Amino acid sequence: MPFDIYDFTSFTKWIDTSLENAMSPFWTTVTEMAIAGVLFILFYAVVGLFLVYAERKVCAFVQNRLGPNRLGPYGIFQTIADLIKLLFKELIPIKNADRFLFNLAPYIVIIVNFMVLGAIPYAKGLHAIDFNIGIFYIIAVSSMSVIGVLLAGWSSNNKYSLIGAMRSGAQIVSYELSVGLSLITMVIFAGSMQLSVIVEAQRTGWFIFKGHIPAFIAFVIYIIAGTAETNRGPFDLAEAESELTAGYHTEYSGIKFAFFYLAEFINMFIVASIAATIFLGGWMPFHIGTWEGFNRIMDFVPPFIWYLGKTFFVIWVIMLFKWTFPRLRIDQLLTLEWKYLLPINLVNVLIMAFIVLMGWHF
Amino acid sequence: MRSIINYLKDIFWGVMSLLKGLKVTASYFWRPGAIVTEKYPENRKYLVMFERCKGELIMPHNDKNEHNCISCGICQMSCPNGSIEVIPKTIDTEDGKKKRILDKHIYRLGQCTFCGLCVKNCPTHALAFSTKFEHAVFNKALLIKVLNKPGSQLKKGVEQ
Amino acid sequence: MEEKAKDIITDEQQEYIINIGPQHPSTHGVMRLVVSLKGEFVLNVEPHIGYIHRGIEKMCESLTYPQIIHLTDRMDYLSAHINNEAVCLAVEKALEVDIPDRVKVIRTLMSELTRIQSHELFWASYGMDLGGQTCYFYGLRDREMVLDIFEETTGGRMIVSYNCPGGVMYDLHPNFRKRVKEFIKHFRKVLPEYDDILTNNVIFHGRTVGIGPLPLKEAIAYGITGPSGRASGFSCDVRKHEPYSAYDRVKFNEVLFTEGDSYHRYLARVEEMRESMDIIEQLIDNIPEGPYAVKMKPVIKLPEGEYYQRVETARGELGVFIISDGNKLPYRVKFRTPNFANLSVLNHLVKGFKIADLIAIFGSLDFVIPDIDR
Amino acid sequence: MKYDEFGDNESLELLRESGSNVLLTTIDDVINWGRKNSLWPLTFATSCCGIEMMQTGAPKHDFARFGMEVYRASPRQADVIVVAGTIVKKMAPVLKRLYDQMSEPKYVVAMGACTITGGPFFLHSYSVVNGVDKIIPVDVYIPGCPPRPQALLYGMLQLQRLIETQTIESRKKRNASHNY
Repeated sequence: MPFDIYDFTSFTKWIDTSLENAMSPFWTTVTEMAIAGVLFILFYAVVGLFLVYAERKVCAFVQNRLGPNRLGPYGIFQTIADLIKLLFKELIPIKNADRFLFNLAPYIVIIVNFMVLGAIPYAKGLHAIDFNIGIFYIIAVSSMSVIGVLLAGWSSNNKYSLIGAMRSGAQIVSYELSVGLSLITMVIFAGSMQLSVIVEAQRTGWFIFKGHIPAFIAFVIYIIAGTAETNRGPFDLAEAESELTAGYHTEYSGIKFAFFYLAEFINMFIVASIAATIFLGGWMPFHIGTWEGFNRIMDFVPPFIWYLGKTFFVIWVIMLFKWTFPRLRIDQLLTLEWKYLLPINLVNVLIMAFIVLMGWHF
Repeated sequence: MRSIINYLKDIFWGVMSLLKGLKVTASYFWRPGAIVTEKYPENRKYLVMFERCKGELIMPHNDKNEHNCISCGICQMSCPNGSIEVIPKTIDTEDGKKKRILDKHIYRLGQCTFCGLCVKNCPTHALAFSTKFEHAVFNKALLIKVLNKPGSQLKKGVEQ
Repeated sequence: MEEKAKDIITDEQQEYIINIGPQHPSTHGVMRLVVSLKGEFVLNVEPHIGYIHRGIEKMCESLTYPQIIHLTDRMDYLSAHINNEAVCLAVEKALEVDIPDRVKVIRTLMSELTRIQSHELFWASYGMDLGGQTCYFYGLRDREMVLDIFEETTGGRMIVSYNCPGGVMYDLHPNFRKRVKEFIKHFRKVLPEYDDILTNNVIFHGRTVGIGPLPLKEAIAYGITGPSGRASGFSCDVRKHEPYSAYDRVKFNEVLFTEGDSYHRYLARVEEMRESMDIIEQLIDNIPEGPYAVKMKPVIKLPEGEYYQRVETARGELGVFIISDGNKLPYRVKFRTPNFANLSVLNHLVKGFKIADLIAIFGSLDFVIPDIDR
Repeated sequence: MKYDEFGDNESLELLRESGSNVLLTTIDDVINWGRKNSLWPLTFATSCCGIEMMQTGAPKHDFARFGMEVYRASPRQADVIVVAGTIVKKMAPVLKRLYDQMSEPKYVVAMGACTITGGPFFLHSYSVVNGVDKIIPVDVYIPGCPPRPQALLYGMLQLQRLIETQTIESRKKRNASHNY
């Protein structure tokens, strides 16, 4: 296969062996961790800033506006200006706030993001950790971000924040089910929880095409539940601006607020990249049956580009959700989960299991 | 059974209504022609304002730097919130008579509500509105203007 | 620690009291709502007004009649022209001036344009209150076209100050007809989009249908006028029942619903935009020729007596009550503003609903806070 | 827009002279670049001017081009408070508190006649504060009743120029000199 020229396995292997030759195994691990850490911090910052910019541009185009366009070409340095400003903004200590938890909350949100980012396959061999229970790990870790939100709301000594945090808690606890079940549908289909294996299994066709209707339903449910889990509109009850001013981060200012702000976007990126990995073939190029020429051309696009393209497509859809739909009410949010998504999801899992059992898939 | 059908119907129509909304927003996203934004600071060279637009009060002067004001004070009286102050002075004309002329026509831009009563009531059409709107200042005192200063705007369009 | 707990929990019933406002994105101005909550449920709402009380009624007593008009602009700034018209009509009624047909038609056209831009802003901000931010931009995008029409003719964008006792300040701009037709053509095209985005949206239905229902009897008892009252079936359109200006020569329907919930209050306004466009289309091609104002005396003095004139603003019935003692200044001016009356029903409507519904109900009543406080 | 095309350059020069530190200029330049290009306004509007402020955010004029479209409802996260509309005596303490709740650096723009002098309510009203600069320090005054959206944009450009002139030192000095 020609697209194996973009295989990163040998490259990472080479780094590993050359480091091992140079120093002891312990220091090798430390150095590798340091390299990965720095790379992820850079990746995090770039993606976060880009997504903030992208959202502002997307919403501008949806709303017949131009959006930021004065800093750099098409205003691409806008978010950098925002970051500089937020870095040098005053951090206000809140009276009667639980100082420790108040300061801790933004970091929890950020740390959780990093833990998930490490487990996502960006290209063949470009993978920080390749767990054999990758999906399980991602579900487990990503649901921890609610702790940050809850702490922020609780420790702020602000009534709006508290209501926002409680809402967020109820929301994430229930939508975690849908995310889990829709991913389980695909795990049944793929027969593995290891992300690299799942991606490899999509070499002959993406799961959303291979998996008949159940895969498509699972995809739709995953997108809805994923949007809810990231606290984005129309599920942004935790920070519902027209009701709770800014929800759980009402009292945060400066860089701590920026952490929440960035984390929201990275969460969206994570949700989208899991959707891309599991449903849309990850870094696998798009192939149509036996069209050799077409497939060959598709193969020359680097896998990282494929991965990012799919991810940004999903992100675009999620952004459109936010800019189109009105916000749900808290009870409607829970009704949607427990009355609609969950039953459909359970039936969907059964159907998928049946399909796999009968061997009806391609 | 009926309840299940209703349940599915609900979902179907719900999803359809959402897709309709998405169609509108997504179609605008792919149509840059629909963008209506005026680029203000860049376009100010060729920005044409409506001729009746009320930007600030001016006292048009003709090319000899004369204005029409006879300092009757009607504008000051008709102003509902005292943003105009007419300070007259008396001078001796050549034929020995005393004449009341305008010394200072003070206009407080920071207070004006652009109701147009002064322009409407002026018996000699000495006042008009200009379309200039760029007045933002750092110093509040600059918003108090003297309208009859020499070299102010040439007389044009006052006859209307 | 106990001290702290006392701050948060006010009494034994464990009511959770939050202040919505004075600065809050969904109060549309400076209004303070003291909301007692139990969980997410609203037990009681206490509106605190006066954060923008400017004493307009008192100020009117020291201003002449033409000067009062510029203050009424700033009362309900979204129906500025209609407010002006109310004062002018009252003064003209008192002086028994015969108003030329042209003025009547111009005033009607402007009033209906005002109504459209006000309802557009309602649509925009209601969408935003419920979290659909794009509505806000689409609504304001189309509103800008109306503002352009205003500015070309009157010189003001929103605060037009176009009326004066006896007529209007300037004649219509020659471009007026063309622009209005352009706008109506555009607006008829985008109204279905409004429906796609918000009116027919399933989430929007969930948020508004059956929320804050107001039965007809209570609507009358509280004196809820305007689209909010008509959504409950209260036929209160002054344009229909007591036609002023040129409303007696146009055909239009009074938009009436019976449900009276937030959704129908919203729908009444959207439908009214269509009706207003019908009215404009009937009048725009036959604006009578003639003078645009009657010559009035330089100092207007009303004969001694009491005068009342009511008009239909975008939010309901506005009454202007003038007591004159024959002087050039009025003795007393009282405005019966629609928003103040409509506010009284808020507590009654929101009891038992959730805090998110409070926003939906508050938005659907379409308040302009300076009109409440005056 | 070029420097000469702006009005009120004299006051700006005065402000520029009031605080300059040669050593810190590069850092200040970077910080000011960030600050001036990302002014997040507080959603605060009391009356008519608020509607024009909303209209400035609307597609036709688009605040977002300057990176100002991020309206924050929470004062902690806002950089500039555009006082749009009349401030009456009952509202004055609230406005003061909102200003205090904002985190440094914070800027104030007085938009409209009501906020500059009391505007239409200057002469006869008993309840209107005649100028918000009696309550909070104002950086830029935008006259108009209400100012058109372009005028607000122009005012914000003026504010950007003001931010350019400030240094960390001069902001400190400025804050110390205000006793409200």
